[in-house]
Amino acid sequence: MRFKASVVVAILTGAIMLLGYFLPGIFFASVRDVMLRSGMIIGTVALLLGVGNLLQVHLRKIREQRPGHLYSIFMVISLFSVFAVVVLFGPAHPYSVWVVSEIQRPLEIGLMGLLAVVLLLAGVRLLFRRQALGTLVFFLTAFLVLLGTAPLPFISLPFLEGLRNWIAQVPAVAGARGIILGVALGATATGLRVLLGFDQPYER
Amino acid sequence: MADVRCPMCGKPNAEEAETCLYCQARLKPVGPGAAPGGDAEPVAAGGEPAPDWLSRLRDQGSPMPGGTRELSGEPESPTDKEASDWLSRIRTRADDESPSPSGATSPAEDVFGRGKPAEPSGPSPAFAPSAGEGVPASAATPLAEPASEEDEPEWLKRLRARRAVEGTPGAAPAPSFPAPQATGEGLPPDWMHAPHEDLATGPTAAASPQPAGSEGGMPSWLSDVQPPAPRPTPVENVPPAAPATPAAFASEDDELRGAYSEKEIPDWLVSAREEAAAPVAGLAGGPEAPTETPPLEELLAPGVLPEWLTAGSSPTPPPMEALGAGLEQAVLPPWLRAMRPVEGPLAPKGEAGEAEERVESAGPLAGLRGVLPPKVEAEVGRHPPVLPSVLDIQPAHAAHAELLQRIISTPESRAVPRARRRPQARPWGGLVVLVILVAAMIVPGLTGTSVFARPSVVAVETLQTANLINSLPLDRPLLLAVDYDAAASAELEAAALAVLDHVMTIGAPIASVSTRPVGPALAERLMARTRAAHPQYQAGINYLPLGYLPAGPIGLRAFAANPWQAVYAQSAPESWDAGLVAALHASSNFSAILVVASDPAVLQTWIEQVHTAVPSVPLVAIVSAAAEPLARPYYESAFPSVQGMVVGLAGAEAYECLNALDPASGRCGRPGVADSMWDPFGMAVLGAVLILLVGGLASVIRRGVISMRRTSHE
Amino acid sequence: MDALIGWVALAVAVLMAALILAYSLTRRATWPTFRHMPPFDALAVDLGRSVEAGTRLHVALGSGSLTSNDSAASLIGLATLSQIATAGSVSDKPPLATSGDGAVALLAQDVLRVAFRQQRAEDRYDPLLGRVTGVGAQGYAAGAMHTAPDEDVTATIVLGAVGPEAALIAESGARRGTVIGGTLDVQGQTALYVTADHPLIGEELFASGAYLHVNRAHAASLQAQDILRWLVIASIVGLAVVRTLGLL
Amino acid sequence: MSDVAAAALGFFLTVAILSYVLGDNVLFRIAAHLLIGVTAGYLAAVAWQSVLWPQLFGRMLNLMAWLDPALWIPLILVLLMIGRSTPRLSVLSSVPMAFLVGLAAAVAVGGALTGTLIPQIAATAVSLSPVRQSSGAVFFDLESALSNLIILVGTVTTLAYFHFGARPRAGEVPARPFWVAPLARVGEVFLAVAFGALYAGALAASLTALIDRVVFVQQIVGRLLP
Repeated sequence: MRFKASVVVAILTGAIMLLGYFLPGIFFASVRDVMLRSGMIIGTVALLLGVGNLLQVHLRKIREQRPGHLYSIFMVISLFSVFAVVVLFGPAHPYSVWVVSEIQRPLEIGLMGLLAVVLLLAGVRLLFRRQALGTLVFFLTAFLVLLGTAPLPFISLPFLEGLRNWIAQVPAVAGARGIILGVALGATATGLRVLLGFDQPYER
Repeated sequence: MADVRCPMCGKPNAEEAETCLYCQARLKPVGPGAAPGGDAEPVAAGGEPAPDWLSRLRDQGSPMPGGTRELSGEPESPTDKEASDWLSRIRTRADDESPSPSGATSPAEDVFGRGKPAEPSGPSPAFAPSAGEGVPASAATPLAEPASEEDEPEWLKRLRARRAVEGTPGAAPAPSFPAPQATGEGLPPDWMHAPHEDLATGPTAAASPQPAGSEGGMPSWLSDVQPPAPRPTPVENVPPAAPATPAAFASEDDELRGAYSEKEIPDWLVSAREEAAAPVAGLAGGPEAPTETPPLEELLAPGVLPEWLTAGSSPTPPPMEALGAGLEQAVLPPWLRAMRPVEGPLAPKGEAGEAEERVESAGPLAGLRGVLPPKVEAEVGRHPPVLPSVLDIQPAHAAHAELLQRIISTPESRAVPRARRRPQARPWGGLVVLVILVAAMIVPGLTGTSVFARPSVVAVETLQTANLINSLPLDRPLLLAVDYDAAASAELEAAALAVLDHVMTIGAPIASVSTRPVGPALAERLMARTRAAHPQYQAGINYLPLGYLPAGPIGLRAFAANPWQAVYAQSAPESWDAGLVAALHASSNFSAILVVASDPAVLQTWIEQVHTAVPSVPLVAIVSAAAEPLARPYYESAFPSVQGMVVGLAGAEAYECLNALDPASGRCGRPGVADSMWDPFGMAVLGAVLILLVGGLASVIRRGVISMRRTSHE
Repeated sequence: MDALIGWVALAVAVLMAALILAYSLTRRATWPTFRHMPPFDALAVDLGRSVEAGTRLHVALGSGSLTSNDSAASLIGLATLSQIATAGSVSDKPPLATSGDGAVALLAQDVLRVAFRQQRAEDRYDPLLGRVTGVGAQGYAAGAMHTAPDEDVTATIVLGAVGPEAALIAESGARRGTVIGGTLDVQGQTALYVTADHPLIGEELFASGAYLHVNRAHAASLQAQDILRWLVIASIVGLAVVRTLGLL
Repeated sequence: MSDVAAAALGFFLTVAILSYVLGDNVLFRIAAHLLIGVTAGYLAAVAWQSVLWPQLFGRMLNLMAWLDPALWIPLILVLLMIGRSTPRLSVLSSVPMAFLVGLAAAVAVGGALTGTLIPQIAATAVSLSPVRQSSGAVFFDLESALSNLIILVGTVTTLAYFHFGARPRAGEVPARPFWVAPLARVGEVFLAVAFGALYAGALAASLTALIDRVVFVQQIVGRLLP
């Protein structure tokens, strides 16, 4: 029977952390503190490795001159230049803030704006695709909530706002609660499966 | 207690254990010998579909003519407990309730929508066809394969192929069958060999190259077949024990599946595959089966393959005819597949190397993996009695094989159904939507009028926020958590600026932190935008930028314990106010926590990790409209975790109004960012509602038209 | 109050762990029956297509990190990936897993490697089958949007920690084939509800392991979830009755 | 000057990103790759500046810090992680990932139980006979009683909707048990309402983003045009 160090590490780490949630005590607290700080650091290193992986993908694309490698060149250059600026000056320096404000923010917000178009189109398509009770209720709710959110020209309809608030505060909350309770159950089961050693995504 | 080692993971298990405690792999083969109770329902490892049909078969005690139950019997009836097999369900929805051994016909539904005509239900086809038919001969083989096997891994196909071979000779003795019984007793070697033997004998009887080829992929097949290496054939295996066949087969099958089901080979795949195989076999031509599936035929270049196949078969001795198309079908695709050009290193090569590795590997693989094709392939070459006859045919085969290989290796000739591709979505929809929205948004700017009423009621949560900030102590810092991405900054900056304006008017010191890497920059951006109105807020004096806090909840938990250590772990910049810095050594020193978040999960994390640690510090949430339904439960509760909220642009607009309320007139005096977006927002939402309305009407009309047409048609 | 919550939570965790253990170790038990869920049928079809037509499946594991609150979504995505990879490793173009987090991408590589090894196709394994397309939610989405057109993807499977930007990935995937999607994030679910062909809503995401037969523990945990679900319902109703009667 | 450059840049980027509505195109690809590069570069820099240097490498210079296990434990794990490509270390290279997965599992379980499950149960199970005090007298609060009831019913039925267990039925797909089915029907309606509200919220949020961009472009165009 092969004894896997990684499984032991995963189970021990998880168990100590988990017990720390519930059983306060000096021992758990100090061990957990070390674990938390180690976790922060390792998570950050993993993050950097992720950036490394991203670079690897694009560098390979460039090296092999695959279609679209010009974009990859673009991406690599922007990555290194932003990295240099932020490392040299610090994340809150005006230069870094400029990069965020004038490049990243327009791009991200643009993408978000694109999301509005995508969501609207998908909503209309959904009406064509699935015509069931659920879809009908879905759209009715969306309509009412949107109308209630939107200010209407010239007039103010407190009734609509009230209805919108009621929907957002009562039935929608009920549905959302059902979802998040179920999700919590599922998350618990998933976590416990790892802690019991049934799932070993770290196995190589 | 005597331990039985799991063939899969090598861990010891109780002797009486049916499945491995650790990996759920089956420890004891299923079969007549295996199940002591005789009809005790065999449990396949890893939730392998317990062969209900098997027990039923046993009950009926009918050795089928063809015998290969497993192929066809596999598709579990929906009644089956194991029907959970998701793949099979699709396939067998219309399938037989009970795979009757007698080969009752039932419509087998093609999983992938390429419907197949009703055919002999699972059980019989696999066997019967093979028995009844001449070698492949039909173009149908390769054609049928893709349809049914779309998702099969190669190994499985090979496995199946082998089974088909075994099953082939209804007439031919089923050589493998005795073996399983041995297996039943838990003698892995025997049953392991069995398949190979069959394989070897299969070809002999049939004198058809296919089986061999199927095992190994083309190249190896050729080479293996040619040299008739001396192969010790265990005698016991040769004697055909025809009656035993079904059960034996089944047991072996289960064995295999049991072995692989856990992790290695998803049982769903296995069973799915087998099901897929069944119809094919039936198709291919059980005696009473319809022979062909036309649609499939079109898929493969009809001219080439059949010819080759027939040619190849012609030199073979008569028994080959008996082999039947069932064999063919099951067999062919795998090596076809193997020969296909792949992106990586060629499959055959890899497999050969792999096979050796397999055989050598000990422990977990000792038992079951050896059964897998690679080993089979290796043994095929060592089977003396079988091969000579094959050898004769060889030249012709070789030529054809070469031709076929060439054909196949050109991608164009790959007669594989392409996946359904949606036509590139016409961009007009998106463009129209965007144009409508943009037009709506710029109208207020162009006309310069503001026609939209400001929120008529200020929500309770917004008022509570304002009250809470009004009563903030000024000696302790307020914690501003800038926990949104740049993407959400349009909406949240408006709200955050409104609230910050209030905080700064009061004069409370602020510390900012973020669990988003971009947070520090966004915090700086916020401060820069308020600086004109509140120049006294300078870093280190009454504004402490704490920066980035990594690792989400873990970081926050550390932050709750000691904010300063979690963020800095070093001495503070000298210019910073020592008193304020000292206050950062305990999170209970914050006067309030102001979380600005677009993602409700982030808010939840703050509540779970920080607020529960310092429940005395009030927490105010500034959230996106999208997050409201999920954030609200934290506010609307008997013991609210959130003491105030500002939601979306509407909340921002209301808060701006509160900030600059002229007590005399009761009107907002100093409009801010949110106000400038208010009219476009109103127009945009109306535009969106309009689009949805039109879309909804169109869908209803379309539906009406369709139903009208339908009625008129009828 | 907090201590009480802690103890109750611990009790729930222990109960659930015991249930999962008990069910997974039940040797003679058959694989339980679960209700029919079309997305998983669709997944089977897509897998078949990928293997047969030599096209790619794109498994989008999302941008959430292992240390985020969505870690469960990443874990379930990885478990599902192992099964998809096992089946798809024989495809001309094996499944591609994208992530926005380095740790998840590394784990995806490990999962793919193990799957390939078990299919004896290790020589076809390429570490970049598990890749980072961009970091952060938007960066990831921007990269993942290009995966479908660039890699000959016929089916996009969103399984992991993604927010509303999942709609963008789904939209781009839908231009090339089918989209199946589920996530833990409720906003992400909403986005997928309207954009995906086969959305997995709510906790259905967590069922993927059981429906794809990853291992018995997945079926067991789904059964445990069901049992706990009714315990939760019972406690909600019971507590409400007690409070209504003014006993608490 | 820089203002003009920034405005031009912002204009270009906005148009490039939104051009996706016309389909995948060069402009969009440039913008998207720029976004990927900028976010990754920024994140890598922040990771180094805010975490790795101050918490790990910077501290290594201080000998006393080595007494702290929070320095050398992560260091060892980080080295193992970086050395994962070395075959010899392959047994150990999964240890840091196992550590992270263990942490993740604990976070998932702990967060779900203490942060969601128990508090949400407590929040849902409220009295169905709430009272409100008004001018000294105590009244039965019908409105919140109804709300509480709806929330209770909605939560319970939505939870029931997800019930996975099923009875195998001959010739049909497995469906929910008969006693769950009606609950699930009701739950479906609540689910649809929740998704509808969330959809509207997501739409409102993304529309706000679009407005930000449109107003920005409008301003630039307005500046250019007299």
